[in-house]
Amino acid sequence: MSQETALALKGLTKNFGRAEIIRGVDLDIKANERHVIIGPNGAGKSTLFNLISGRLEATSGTIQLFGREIDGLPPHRVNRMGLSRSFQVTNLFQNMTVMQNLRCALLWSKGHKYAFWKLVNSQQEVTERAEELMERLNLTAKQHVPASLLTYAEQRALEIGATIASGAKVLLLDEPTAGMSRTEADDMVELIREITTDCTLVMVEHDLGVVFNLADRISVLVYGEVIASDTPEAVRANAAVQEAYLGTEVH
Amino acid sequence: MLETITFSLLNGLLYGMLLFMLSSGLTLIFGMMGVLNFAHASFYMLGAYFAYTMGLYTGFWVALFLAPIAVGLIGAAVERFGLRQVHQYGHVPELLFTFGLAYVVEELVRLFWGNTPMNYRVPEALDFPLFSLFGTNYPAFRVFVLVVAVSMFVGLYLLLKRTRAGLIIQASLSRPDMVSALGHNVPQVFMWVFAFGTGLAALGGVVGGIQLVTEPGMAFMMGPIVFVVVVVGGLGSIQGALIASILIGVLQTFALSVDWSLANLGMVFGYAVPPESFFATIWYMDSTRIAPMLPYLLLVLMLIFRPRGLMGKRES
Amino acid sequence: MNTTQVQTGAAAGGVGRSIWVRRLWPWLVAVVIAMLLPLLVTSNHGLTMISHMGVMIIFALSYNMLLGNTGLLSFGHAVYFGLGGYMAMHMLRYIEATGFGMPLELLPVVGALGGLLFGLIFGAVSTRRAGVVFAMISLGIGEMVTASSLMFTGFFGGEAGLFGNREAPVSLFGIDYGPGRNVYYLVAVWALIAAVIMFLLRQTPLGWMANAVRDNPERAQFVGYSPQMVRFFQFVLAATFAGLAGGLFIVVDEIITDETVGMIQSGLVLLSAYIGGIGFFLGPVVGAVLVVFLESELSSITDAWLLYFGLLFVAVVMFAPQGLFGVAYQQVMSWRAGEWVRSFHARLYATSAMLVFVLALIAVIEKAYHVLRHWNPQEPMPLFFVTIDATSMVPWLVSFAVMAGALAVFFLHARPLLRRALDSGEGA
Amino acid sequence: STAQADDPIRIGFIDPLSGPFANVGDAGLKHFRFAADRINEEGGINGRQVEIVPMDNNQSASESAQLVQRAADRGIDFVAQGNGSDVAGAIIETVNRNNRRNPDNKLLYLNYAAVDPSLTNERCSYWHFRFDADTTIKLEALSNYMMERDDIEKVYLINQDYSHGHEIERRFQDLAAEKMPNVEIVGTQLHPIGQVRDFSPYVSRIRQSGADSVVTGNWGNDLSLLAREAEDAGLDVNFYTYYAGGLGVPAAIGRAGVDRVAQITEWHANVNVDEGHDEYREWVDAFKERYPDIDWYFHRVYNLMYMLKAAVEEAGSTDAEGVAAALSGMEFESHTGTITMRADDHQMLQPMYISIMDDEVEYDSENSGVGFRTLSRIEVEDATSATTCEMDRP
Amino acid sequence: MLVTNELHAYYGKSHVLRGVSMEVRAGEIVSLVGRNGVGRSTLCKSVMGLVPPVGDVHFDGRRVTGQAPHRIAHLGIGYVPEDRAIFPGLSVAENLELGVKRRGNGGRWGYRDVFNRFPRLEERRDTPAEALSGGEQQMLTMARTLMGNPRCIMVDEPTEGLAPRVVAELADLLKEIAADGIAVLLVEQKLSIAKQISHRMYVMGDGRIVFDGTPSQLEDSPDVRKEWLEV
Ligand SMILES: Nc1ncnc2c1ncn2[C@@H]1O[C@H](COP(=O)(O)OP(=O)(O)OP(=O)(O)O)[C@@H](O)[C@H]1O
Ligand SMILES: Nc1ncnc2c1ncn2[C@@H]1O[C@H](COP(=O)(O)OP(=O)(O)OP(=O)(O)O)[C@@H](O)[C@H]1O
Ligand SMILES: [Mg+2]
Ligand SMILES: [Mg+2]
Repeated sequence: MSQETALALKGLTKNFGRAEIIRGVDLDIKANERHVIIGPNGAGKSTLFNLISGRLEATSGTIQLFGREIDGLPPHRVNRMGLSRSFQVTNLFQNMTVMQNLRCALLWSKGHKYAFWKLVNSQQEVTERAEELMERLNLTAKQHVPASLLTYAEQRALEIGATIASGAKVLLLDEPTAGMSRTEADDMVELIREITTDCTLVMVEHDLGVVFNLADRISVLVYGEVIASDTPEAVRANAAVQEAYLGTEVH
Repeated sequence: MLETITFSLLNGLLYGMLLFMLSSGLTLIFGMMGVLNFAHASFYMLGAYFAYTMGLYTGFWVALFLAPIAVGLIGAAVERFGLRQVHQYGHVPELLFTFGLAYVVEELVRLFWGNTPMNYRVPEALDFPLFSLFGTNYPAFRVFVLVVAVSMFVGLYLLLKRTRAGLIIQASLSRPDMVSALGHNVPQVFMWVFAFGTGLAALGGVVGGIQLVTEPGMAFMMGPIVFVVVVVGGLGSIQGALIASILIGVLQTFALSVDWSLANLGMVFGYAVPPESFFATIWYMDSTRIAPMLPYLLLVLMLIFRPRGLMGKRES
Repeated sequence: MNTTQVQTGAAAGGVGRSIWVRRLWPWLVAVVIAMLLPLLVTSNHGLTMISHMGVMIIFALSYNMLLGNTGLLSFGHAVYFGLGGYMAMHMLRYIEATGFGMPLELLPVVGALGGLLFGLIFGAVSTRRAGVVFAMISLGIGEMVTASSLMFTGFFGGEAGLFGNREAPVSLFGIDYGPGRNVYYLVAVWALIAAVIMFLLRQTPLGWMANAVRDNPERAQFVGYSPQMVRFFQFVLAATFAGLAGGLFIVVDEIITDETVGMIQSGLVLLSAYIGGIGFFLGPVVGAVLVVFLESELSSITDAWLLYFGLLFVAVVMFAPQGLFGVAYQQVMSWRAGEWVRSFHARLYATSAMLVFVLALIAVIEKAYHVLRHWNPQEPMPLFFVTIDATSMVPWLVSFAVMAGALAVFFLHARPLLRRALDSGEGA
Repeated sequence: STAQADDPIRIGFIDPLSGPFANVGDAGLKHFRFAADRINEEGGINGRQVEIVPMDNNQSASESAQLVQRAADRGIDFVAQGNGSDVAGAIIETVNRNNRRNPDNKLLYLNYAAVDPSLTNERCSYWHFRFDADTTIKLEALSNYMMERDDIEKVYLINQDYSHGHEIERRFQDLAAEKMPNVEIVGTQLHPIGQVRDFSPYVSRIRQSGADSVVTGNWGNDLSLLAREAEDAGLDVNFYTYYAGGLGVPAAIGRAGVDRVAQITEWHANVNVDEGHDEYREWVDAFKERYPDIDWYFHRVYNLMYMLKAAVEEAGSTDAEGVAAALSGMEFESHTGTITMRADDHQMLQPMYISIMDDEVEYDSENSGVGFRTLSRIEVEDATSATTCEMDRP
Repeated sequence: MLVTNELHAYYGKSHVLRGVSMEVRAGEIVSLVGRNGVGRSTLCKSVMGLVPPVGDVHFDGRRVTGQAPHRIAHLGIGYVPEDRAIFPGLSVAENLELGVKRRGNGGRWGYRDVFNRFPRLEERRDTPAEALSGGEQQMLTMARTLMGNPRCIMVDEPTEGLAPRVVAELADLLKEIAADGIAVLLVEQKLSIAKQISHRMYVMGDGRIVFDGTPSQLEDSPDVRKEWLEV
C-alpha cells in the first residue's frame, strides 16, 4: 500500500443556518486504501461526501485531492479531477438503457466533452470500455433494458458501474448495500473489492458485516466530529464507539 | 412633485390591486399546484361576462357572488374532466391543454356575446366621487376595488393557514400515492383548489370588467402579466403575489409619470451619446415608453438573481 | 436509438449495407415526397403554403432540440426565428441596395448567424436553470423583444415591418427565384439539410448528454458534465436553426414583421412540436405540416376555425399525449405485434362511433355559428351536403341525439369491447 | 382576367375576422356585404353580381400577403382591406409584386381605412386606391377648424406608440407651428398600443399640463379607457379623435363622452339629418335593421363600392388595368358632395366633418345612447394635402 | 384483523402476486420475509389500494378491496413505505402534520410522543425533509404514519440505513406498538431482527406464501430457508 495521501480534509466545517453539522473534520485517506466511515444517523456522513464531491460548499476548511485543492469547485470539475461518487438513493438516468448509462458516464473521461461533430456510436473506445464494464457488473444480458426496469440490486450495481466508469482514482460510495439481502450484499462486497484493487475507496455503511469485511481503516463520525480513525479491530474495541454507535447489540 | 408622487402611489396601488385580484387565483393554481394555467385570464373574462349578464337580471350585488361561484363550478368541471386526465402526463401537456382551452373559451365568448365590448358599468350605488385630491376626483368604485382585493387576500391567507390544502397539494406534487395512503383524498383537493382559483379569477373579472373593458380580447391582453406577478412574488406565496402586484403597479405608474431616460443619468455625469450613434435609441428612450417592458425586465432579472422570487420558499 | 444496430453497421461493412438502407429509407421517402409535392400543389398560394411547411419543419425541429431533447420548455423561441429573419432581411435589402454579391441560396445562413448571435446572448442568461425558471425567463425575454420591436423601429421597421425582393441577389446556380416553385425547392433542400444535421446532432456526445441532463442533471454533473453548459450549447444550436428557418422565411415571404418574434409565433412552434410528438424525431415534422395546413386552410372553410383549433389541441393533449406521430407509431407497432388482427373489428367499431360523435359535434357548432353569428339565421344553411334551416328544432334534436347515441355506444359498448379484444391478446 | 361574363365580380375582403380584432373586421365585412347586396338588388355591375369573399388575416401582415396570393390564385380581381397600415403596406407590396410577376392575373387593392400617409406618398402604388382621408388630411382639416376657435389654447397630444400615433404627433406639431399661433402644445405622450390597462397616470399628466384640448389618434380600448378615465377623474378637456364613432367605442365611453369627445370623419349618421339626405337615411336604417348591434359607419364603403361600379362600367370589364385607369382621377357625386380620387397618388379628396358626442341627437351610435353632432363641416379645399408620390404607371 | 385471500397483482403484463393468503391479528407482529423482488412491497401496496389488487382484502371483517387508498387509510391501516417517501419541500413538522387524520381514532400518538421517540426529529423540526439524513428520513416516515394512529400498521423495511443502535430501538418500538393491540406487519430483509421480535413469520416465494410459522419453526426448517431465502 503506497503511503501517498489521496484525500486530505483539514478543519472542515459545514453549517446549515445555525446548525453545525460538520464541526472540524481532519482526515487523511491514503491512496489505494479502503476506508469506511461509520456513525449514527444524522452524524454528517452523507454531508461529508457532499462536501468532498462538490455538491455542497464547505463553511470553512480545505479539501485536497492528491495535493490539489478541490473545495469550492462545482461537482463536474471535481469529477474531472478524478473523484467519483455514488448516491445513497439510486440516482441514474432512468430512461436510458444500461449501455447508454455507461456510455454517458464514459464520455467525458474519454475526452469527448461537448462535442457535437462526432457520433457517440462510432466511438469504439467508449463502446469497448462500456462492454467490458457490463461484463464485470454482470449486466451484459440486460444491456438494452432501461435503468428504471432493472431490479433494485441491478440498479445498485449499475450505479457503482457508472461511478467507476470514468476510471476515477478516488471513489466515494454511500451505503452501497442498503436494501439488499445478505447474499446480494455479499455479492456487492465482492464486486467492490474487485474494482477497488487499484484505487482509493471511501465508503459509508451501516451494515457491520460489510464494514468489517471490507475496511482497511475505519473512521467513526459522531455529531460532525471524527471520534476515532483506526484499524477495524481497534475501532471495534473502542468504548466510545460502542456507546455512540453500536449500542448494546454488537454483532 | 408631491402631487406626482402622491398620484403615482395611489394609482400604482390601485392598479396593483387589480393585478393582485387577477393573479391571486393563479398563485394557487400555478404557484401551488404547478399547473401552468394559461387559461387563467379566460376565467377572469368569464367572470366579467357572467357578472354582466347575471347583473341584468339580478343586479350587481347578487352577481358579485353568483358569477364567481358559477365560474368556479366550471373550473371544477374543467379539472375533473380535463386536467386530471392530463395531469399525469406532466406540465407541458397541462400547459397546452389550458392553451387550447383559452382559445375555446374566447371563441365561445365571441359566439355568445359577440365581438363588441359589453356595456358593463359601475353599479349606481358606487357611482360617485368619494373624495377629491389636488383637484382630481377619486371614484368610490376604486376604493371598492381596494376593499375586494384586500378581502381576497385575507380570505386566501386564512384558507391556506387554516386548512391543510396547501400542504396536501405540495406533498402530492412529489408523492401523490403516499399522500393518499395517509388518508387524504388528493384528486378532490386538487379539484376544489382549482375551482377556488378559477372562482377568484372570476371575482377579479367581476370587478376588473367594470374598471377596464369587458370584451373578448380582455383575456388575451392580461395573459402573460399575471405570470409575472406570480413568479416575481414567489411561487405559492400570496404575500409575495400581493407585494409583487403593488410593486409592479407602482413601478409602472412611476415610469409613466416621470420623463426620464438614460440621457438624464448621463447628464449628471456630463456624458452624452451622440444622437446619431448606434445606442442613441436606447440612450434617449423615454421611461414612459419603456414602462410596459418593465414587468418583464423585472421578471428576467428576478429569475436570474433570485430564482425563488420575492417571498417564495422553494425554487421552482 | 438502437445502439447495437449502428455498431454492427459500422463495424461490419458488408452486412452493413442492408442496415444502411433500412436506416436511410425514411429520408429517401422524405426526399421523394418533397420533390413531388409541387406537382400536386400548383397554385401560388399552395406553393407558399408548402414552403411555409418547410420553414416550420426546421423551426419545430429546432424547438424540439430544446423541449424534447433537453427538457427546456421555451415560450420565446420565436425570438431567434424572428431576429434571424430580420438579419437576413437586412442583408437582402443591403444586397438590393448595393448589389453585394451574396447569392440568395446562402441568405438563410445569415439568418442562422443571427440566431446564433442572439442565442449566445440570451442563452448565457437563461440556461443556468431548467424547469419553470427557464420557461419564465424565456417568456420574459420574448415579451421584452416583442416590446422593443416597436421601440427600435430602425431595426424592426416598425409595425409595418421590412420588405425585400428575393430576385435582387444573384443565384449560385442561375435559378430565377421569382416563381414560388423554385423558392419551394430552395426551402426543401435547406429543410432536408437542416433535418439531417439535427438528426445527427442527437447522436453526438452533446446530444446524449442533453438527454441525460434532461432526465437527471445531478447525475450528469457527477459524470463530469456541467448541466448549464450542456443546456447552453443545445440552446445556442437550437437558436441557430431557428435563425436559419427565419432566414428562409423571408426568402419565401419577402416581408418580415414584428409578429415573427412574438408570443403567438412562439406558441405556434410549441404547439406544432407537441402535437406532432416531442418524443420522436419526426413528430415535430408532422406537427409543423399539420399546423401550417390548418392555419392557412381551416380559416377559409369555416368561421369557427379558432374553436376547432382549440378543441383539436385540447383533444390531442388529452387523448394522444404522445403526439399524432406517437399515435401512428403505436398503431404500427401494434400492427406488427399482430394485435390488429384480433382487434380489427373492435377498432373499426370504436373509431366509427367516435367519428360519428365528432361529425355531430361539428354540425352543432356550425349551426350555433349560423344562428348566433349570421345576419340572417333564417337563411338556409348548407351542412354536409344537405341544406337545413338552422332555426328550426329538428336539426338540433337530430344532432344532439346522434351525439348522445354515439357517446353511449362508444363508452358502453365499443370501448369495453376494444379493451377485451386487446386484453385477450395479453393473456395469450 | 378571363372571367365569364355572368360570373360574379368578387372582392376579397381581407381583415381580421377572428381573434382580438375580430369586431373591427367583422363590422367592415358587414358594410361591404350590405353595399354589395344593394348593388345586386339594383341589377349588379354590368349585369354581373357582386360577391364579397371574406378572408381572415388575423391582423397579420404576412398572413395578408398570403391571402393576396390566394385571391390571385382564385381569380379574384379586387382586394379590399382597412385595418392596420402595416397590413396595408404588406398588401401593396404583394399586389405590386403579383402584378409584376403575373401580368395576366393582376389585382387592385381598395383601401377603405388604412390612413398612413406614406401609402400615398413614398410608397404609393398605381394599384392602390385609398377611400379614407389619410392622417395628414384629417389633421389639416382639424387644424383649419382649430385655427378659427379661440377657446382652444393648450393642446396635449397623446397617441399610441406606433407609426400612426407618431405621424399624428409629428404632423400636428408641424401644423401648429405653421398656422396655429393661438395654440400651444403643452405636452406630447406616446403610450404602448393596446397594453395600457390603467390610464390614470396619463390623465394626471394631462391635468398637470393644464391642457384644454387633447388630440389623439387612439382607437379601440386605448380610446375608451382614456375617455372613461378622464371622466372618472373629473378632467375637463375636449378630446379630438379619429375613431370615437364606432367599433365599440361609443358603448365603452357612453355618457362620459358627451360634449367632451369629438371626432373627425368623412361622415356621421346625423349628417343625413342635418343635410336632409333622405335616401341615405333609408340606407342607414336598413343597415341597422339587418345588423342591430352596429351602425352604418364607413361612408367610404358606399363611395368605394359605387365608384368601383362606375369604374367597371366605364372600363367595360373587371380587368385591373382598365378599372384602375377609370378610377384614377374619377369624380363622384357622393351624398356629402363631389369627391375625387386624386390621380397623382390615388388618395380620395372629400369634405370632412368635426362632430362631438351628444346624447340628444336622432341617431345614436351602436345603441349607446350617444351619437354625434356636427361642429363643423370642412370643405374639400380645406381638407387636402400635397403629395410626394411618384407613381410607376403601366 | 387484516386478512388477504388469494390476492393477485399485476404490473402491466407481469404477474407479481399469484394468490397470497395471509392474516395479521391485533397485537401481533407478523413478519414477511423473502428474496428481493419477490413481491413483498407489492403486497403492502395492494392492501393499501396503491396497486390495483385482484382478490380479497378484509380489514376488521369488511372487504376493502378496490377502495381508494384514502378510504383504506381512514379505516385504520397505516403504511410505512420502503423508499423513504418523505415529502420534499415540506419541513419535518409539516410532514408529520400530514400524517394526522381529520377523523383520528383516539390519539395514542401525537407530536409529543413522536418527538420523545425520535429526538433527532425534534431537533430538525423545521428542516426541509429532503435535507434530512437517510436514517432521519426513515424515522420521519415511520413517525408520520404513527401520527395517524392506525390500528394496523404495515412497515416495509424500516431498518434500512439505520445505525445498529437505532435498529435496536426500533425493534423495541414495534414491540410496544403491538403491545397496544395494534396489528403489525413487518417486511424485513434482516432475518435476525425479524426473528427476534415477531410472533409469526411468513416466507414469500414465487408470488405466494410458502411458509407460515413461528420464528423457531423457521429455524427448524433448513429446507425452507435454503430454497426460499438464500440464493
Ligand atoms: N441542506 C440541509 N439543511 C439543513 N440541514 C441539513 C441539510 N443537509 C443535511 N442536514 C442535516 O445534517 C445532518 C447530517 O446529515 P447526513 O445526511 O450527512 O447524515 P448521515 O451521517 O449521512 O446519516 P445517515 O446515516 O442517516 O444517512 C442531518 O441531521 C441533516 O438533517
Ligand atoms: N412499478 C413497477 N412496474 C413494473 N414492475 C415492478 C414495479 N414495481 C415492482 N415491480 C416488479 O415487481 C416485482 C416485485 O416487486 P416488490 O417491490 O414488491 O418486491 P420486494 O419483495 O418488495 O423486493 P425488495 O426487496 O426489492 O423490496 C419485482 O420483480 C419488481 O421488478
Ligand atoms: Mg447518509
Ligand atoms: Mg420491497
